[in-house]
Amino acid sequence: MNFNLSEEQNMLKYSVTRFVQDQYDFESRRANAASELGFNPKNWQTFADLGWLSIPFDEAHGGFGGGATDVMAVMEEMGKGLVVEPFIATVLMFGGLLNKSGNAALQEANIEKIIDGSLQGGFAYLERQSRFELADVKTQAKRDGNEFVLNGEKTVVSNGAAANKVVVSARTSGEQCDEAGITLFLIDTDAPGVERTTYRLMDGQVVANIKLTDVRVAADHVLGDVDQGYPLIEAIVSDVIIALGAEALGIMQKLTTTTIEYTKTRQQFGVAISSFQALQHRMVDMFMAGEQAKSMLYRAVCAAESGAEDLAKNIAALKVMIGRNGKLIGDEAIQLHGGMGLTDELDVGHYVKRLMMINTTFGDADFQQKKFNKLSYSD
Amino acid sequence: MNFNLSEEQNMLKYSVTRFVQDQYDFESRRANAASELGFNPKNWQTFADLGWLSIPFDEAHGGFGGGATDVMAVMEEMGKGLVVEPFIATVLMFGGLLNKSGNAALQEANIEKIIDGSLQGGFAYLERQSRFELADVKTQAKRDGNEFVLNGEKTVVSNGAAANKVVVSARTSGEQCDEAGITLFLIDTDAPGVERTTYRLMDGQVVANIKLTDVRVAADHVLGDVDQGYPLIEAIVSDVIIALGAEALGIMQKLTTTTIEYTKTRQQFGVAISSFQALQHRMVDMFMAGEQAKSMLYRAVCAAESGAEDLAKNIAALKVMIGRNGKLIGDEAIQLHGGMGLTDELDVGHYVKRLMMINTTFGDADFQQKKFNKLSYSD
Amino acid sequence: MDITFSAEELAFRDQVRAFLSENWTDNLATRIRGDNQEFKAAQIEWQNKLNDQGWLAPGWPVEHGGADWSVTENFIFETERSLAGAPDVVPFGLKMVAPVIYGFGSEEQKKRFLPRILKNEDWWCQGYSEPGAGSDLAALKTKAELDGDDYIVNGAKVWTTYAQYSDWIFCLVRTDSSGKRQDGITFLLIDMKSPGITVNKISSIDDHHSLNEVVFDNVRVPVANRIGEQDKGWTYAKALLAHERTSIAAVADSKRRLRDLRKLLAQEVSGGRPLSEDTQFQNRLSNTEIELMALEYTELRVLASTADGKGPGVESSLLKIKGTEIQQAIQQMYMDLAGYYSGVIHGEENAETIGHAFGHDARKAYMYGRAATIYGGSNEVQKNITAKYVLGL
Amino acid sequence: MDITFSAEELAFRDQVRAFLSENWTDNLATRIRGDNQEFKAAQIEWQNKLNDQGWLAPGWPVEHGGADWSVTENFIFETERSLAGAPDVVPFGLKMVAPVIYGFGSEEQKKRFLPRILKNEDWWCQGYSEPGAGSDLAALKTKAELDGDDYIVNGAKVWTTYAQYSDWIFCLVRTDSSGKRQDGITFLLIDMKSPGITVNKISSIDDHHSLNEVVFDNVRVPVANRIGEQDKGWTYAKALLAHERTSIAAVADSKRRLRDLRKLLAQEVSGGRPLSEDTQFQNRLSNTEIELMALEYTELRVLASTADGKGPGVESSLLKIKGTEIQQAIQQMYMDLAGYYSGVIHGEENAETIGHAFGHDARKAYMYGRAATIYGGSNEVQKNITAKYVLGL
Repeated sequence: MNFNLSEEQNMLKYSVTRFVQDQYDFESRRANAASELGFNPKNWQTFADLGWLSIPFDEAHGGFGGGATDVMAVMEEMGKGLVVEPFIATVLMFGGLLNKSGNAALQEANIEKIIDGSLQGGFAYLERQSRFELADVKTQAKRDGNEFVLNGEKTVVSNGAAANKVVVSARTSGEQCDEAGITLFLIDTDAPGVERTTYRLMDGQVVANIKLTDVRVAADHVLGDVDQGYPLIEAIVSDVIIALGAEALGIMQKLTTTTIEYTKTRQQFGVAISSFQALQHRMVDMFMAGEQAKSMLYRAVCAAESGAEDLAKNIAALKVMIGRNGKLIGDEAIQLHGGMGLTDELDVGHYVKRLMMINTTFGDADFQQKKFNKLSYSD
Repeated sequence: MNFNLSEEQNMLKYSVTRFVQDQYDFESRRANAASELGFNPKNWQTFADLGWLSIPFDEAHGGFGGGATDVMAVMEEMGKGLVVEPFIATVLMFGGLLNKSGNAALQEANIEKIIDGSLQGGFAYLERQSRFELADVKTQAKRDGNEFVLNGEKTVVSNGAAANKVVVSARTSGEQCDEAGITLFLIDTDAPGVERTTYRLMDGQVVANIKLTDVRVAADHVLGDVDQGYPLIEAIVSDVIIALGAEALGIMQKLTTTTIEYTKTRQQFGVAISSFQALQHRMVDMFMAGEQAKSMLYRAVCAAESGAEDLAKNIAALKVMIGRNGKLIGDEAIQLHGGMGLTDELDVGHYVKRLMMINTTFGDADFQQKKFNKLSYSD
Repeated sequence: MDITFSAEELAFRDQVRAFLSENWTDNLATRIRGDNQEFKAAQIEWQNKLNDQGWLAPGWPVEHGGADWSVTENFIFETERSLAGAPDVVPFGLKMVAPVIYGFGSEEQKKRFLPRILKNEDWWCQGYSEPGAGSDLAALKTKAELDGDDYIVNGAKVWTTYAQYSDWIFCLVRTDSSGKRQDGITFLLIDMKSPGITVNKISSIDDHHSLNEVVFDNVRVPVANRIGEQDKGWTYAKALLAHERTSIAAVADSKRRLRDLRKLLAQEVSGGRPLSEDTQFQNRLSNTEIELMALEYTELRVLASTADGKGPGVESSLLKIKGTEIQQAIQQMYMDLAGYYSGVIHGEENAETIGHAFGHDARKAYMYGRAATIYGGSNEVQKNITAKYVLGL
Repeated sequence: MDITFSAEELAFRDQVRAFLSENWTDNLATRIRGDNQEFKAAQIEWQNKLNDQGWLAPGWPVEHGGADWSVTENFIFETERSLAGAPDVVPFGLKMVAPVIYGFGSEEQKKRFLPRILKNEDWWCQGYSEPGAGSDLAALKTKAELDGDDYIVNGAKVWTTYAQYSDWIFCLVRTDSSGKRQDGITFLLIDMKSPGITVNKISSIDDHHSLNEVVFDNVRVPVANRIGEQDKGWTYAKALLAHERTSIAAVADSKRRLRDLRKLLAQEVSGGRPLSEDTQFQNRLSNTEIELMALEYTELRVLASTADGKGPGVESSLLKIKGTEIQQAIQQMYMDLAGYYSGVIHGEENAETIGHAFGHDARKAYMYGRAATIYGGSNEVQKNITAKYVLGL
């Protein structure tokens, strides 16, 4: 029994730490987020050079062959640096879907380009009405010979402005909220009939709504089997929740440390406010919330690495915990910073905003708790 | 707009305050609770002499003609004194049902005796399976000429050991959980076929399970109309929840004051623990919880006195609040008393136990919140 | 115990409702909630309507333009206004400096400043907080030194709401550092056009410009602009704090927001079902609604106590703490209701193209709302006050 | 990162399970959970079985009867034991005084006391807390004065669990009051049959007799019964506190109780439907289960760190706080599940006649459980420790 990283994993982690320290001070981060695509393409090339873009891919495709532990090691540090580059969207979601799709031709054509940094991707799974229900898909895909014809609109697509290609979930059969009947298609964002509206989220991401009007996709651009896209979505969501958990953990740790340091310097009524016991106990609550989230992350990573039967339950529990504990830590970080916590100038508010967006991604704490309850108490 | 008591109400309140101060120190209370019936019959006579037993009854029956405000004034002080005498069971529940029943003959025969202290009563509405559902009634009443024949078992009947008579809810038609088809009967506890098993609750009450085997009740001993008992139950429960709310408020105030005083005398690490800011803030939370409960009680009393349309919603909200805030205050009172809070010798644990029993009576906070939700959000 | 309204009070309520339905227009609402340029003009337009009706400064003494309302009438007006969604007046002139002026100012000051406030000709801002001082107001360092008939003011004030729009600022400045921190503070009225004043915008997490830093560099302020005596400013300022706490509670405003939230809950859908059927949301909503129902009566208790001449008392801290907790709980639900769209920033797009009606507004309200537990004396400071003065700890 | 068990560890787990299924009988369970008379005999019977297997004191050095388990084996044993519902050993002798004796005692003390503890011949209790001292252990006032070869002990200890059953008590006593409070404390082993000792029962809110006051009136204790040096007792005692905190967390025990609670939830009915369908109960259950899932890994992290030779560290405070909060949340649900019957006291009646299976037990568990956040250093003191030593505040 041990919770240590391997030497290789430690090196990987350290390379992210160093990148953040050397090239990602808060003002650079602000500029990256404010740029047209919401990130800095130069940094992306650095990621490629450092080998990070290859982490989840099989060695057969030139990948690093990393697992949940490797992703955790990287994402925790990215969280601490509040890195906006679309590692999750392109590598873990888009790349992850390709990786799991079993479609060798698409893998051949795309994974190498992800790894060398030349291909940006995204996963278009949301629609206006879908809220957190991944199976609520109205976008239609109708077979027409060797092609499918897609009509509909996908919304809030991560990395939507930069993505050269996206995977789209569309309905090939069944009713609006059925799990069966969903198919995943790989489309080019400059294909005829694809129209993008881009906008920003409060964490700096530039996302897009993607309107599809009679978009023709070749049948060999289906990921997995027709009508069987849903299990693939679930599998990738599980992987990404671990990544989001690690990112959130990095942020929680950073916010807790920052708050502790701030209270030590901030004077009120003639003393440092860190000396007030009521605030001390609340910072202990922040610390405990972070430690519990760390333990839950480790639990989920161990379950993923060992293919545990109750993986889904651990994933739901992790998402609940980063949502709730993240809120506690974010709220306290702002409150204990007082007026300073409300300024755009300080990084605190920006970390909090990212935590909030992590909470909504793939269903907030309340939604995931319902999922947990269903997995646990419906027998 | 004012929240003042009338002069008469102030006198009533003060008479309870004085009784508690003069005749109800904690050791007397302990002895009263430990006695066979769970209370002191001498005190009961004092209540009669002081006129308290007449409060809710119409002046036509020799009553005081009091309303929700009068009941509140009395019960808050009884709460502070942790009075175990069955004022709620006999006067408010049993007497209240008679009062609302419209059955003049039964009123004539019984109310006077309640007022003079010679008649003890109870309300048998619970059954083994019923939990908090007042309409979950399996006890059967079958018509047989001018009589009804009752079979079944009622449980946890307040004042069950002392009651000379009880009102029993039984099913005259409908399915097990239907609101329609429930009828209320007045029975003597020494009638043939009535068998009592008595036991104690942690707040000192002696209650009874009452088994009914072919118990014959005259048709003129029905309260209200046949099959129509449920609205009567609801009306009396509404009245009693206000009384319980006032009692709970008295207890919460007492626990808060006691805790504040204790922390001022208790030394740890060389200073009074009342000087620890973390504990101060928690005592402020106790205080605020009590003040909010007081406001909600006032709100419910005003709604009851004015016959407001949304009375039911106010009653549910009051029950939720005394349950939740009572728990917060009780937990903190024990915790801040440390080891002393765990001893039977100190009164703190006894106040907490009564608060807990108040919470379960007529449905705990969770149950009442569901009721509130239904009243509020089902349109 | 009696909270029923008299016939006169009911008639007054009808009058208020009629006024609101005629004067609080959609056009005004849109402009007041709009961007910074529109806001000031629209707010003045609204406040002028109130003044035409004689309701802009009901709490002022009648001889200066007040309405002589009872506590109940004031409660009725505030409730109806909030339920209609109409904003409070900008408080710095009307509710904060004016009571100081008519309470402690000279006759000349009253004549000079009060009419212009009532006619919305002067906008005021508040110079209390300083960098590094926060809720510890008495720690202020901005200095004023007498030089002939002027004070020379140097220092900085921070978190100054609407300084960018203001004609005047009322300031606490230090004129003596030798004694207790509360002594040696003087209350000055300063013309924002005075040479040496710089207003620096503070960007805040809600992307809205309301906060500023106001820097004083050898600013000359005539002694005639001093309220009362030199070094006694703390006494004049303190009286305002309890009022501020009570008004921050914003009970009626929360009632309206909760009502609106409930409507949205019935409109938003998950898995094809309205979220109003979701028991988790129902419970969160009722947790807040029940606290608010109680707080409404806590406020009434405070008002009744004021009407009895006992003053609002230290319960105002409770109102501030619970009131702001409720506000933030409502803002959180608003966000959670918006789901994925709670992070949306409109920019060049709008609700229609982005695909969600209120995500952008929810985010702004949430971020702006973080301040409520911090300003007006942070909730932690309110707990300290309650522990000390109410519980005797 | 690896928490999978090796083949050897899995084999060990099977061995533990086999042992438990053979030796942890319903008869034993009933008697141990029964009244005070039965309890001691049954507990000894159970501990003797453990000793026969060599598992009574696995953490002791092998030469004294320990099992030389790895951290993982110890974790496996504790988990399986808890899930089977078997109780922990009474810790005062085996887990508290024994480590002090083999760590700091003389050879003679080791020979005299350890075998009798292992054979369950001596029962011990702990004399740390004093009236008025509580979590502030170092404030102790019980005095020991040297008189020839004896100390004369005067004072009182309080909250002494199982003093009524005990043959020996280990005590912290004050032998010098001149220096720092932590100095001048001596660690004594005292025969409970010594003249001058009185045990007073403390009635507690759970109606169970476990707590006592132990009064010392000129009790003579031979110097030979002193551990280590005079005035150095604090050093010996301190080592135990972190262990106590870790074991109070009782993670595996909470897992079993949560499992049992879930079964009851499916059996209890409201309005004809099982409470397992109630979304409020589901949420309360999952709130606790999720915290517990995390805490299980927090414990594993502490164990892994111990195995790495880094010691349990200050995270033991976190384990204690969260572990006891979880215990109390489970006890609260147990109570709420019992509804009206949560107040029931069996007395002369039983579950059958009263009409509810577990109300009486729920109440006792709940009331007994209030102590968990208070003893072993209250949770408030744990937060102080964490603030100071972990966060550097």
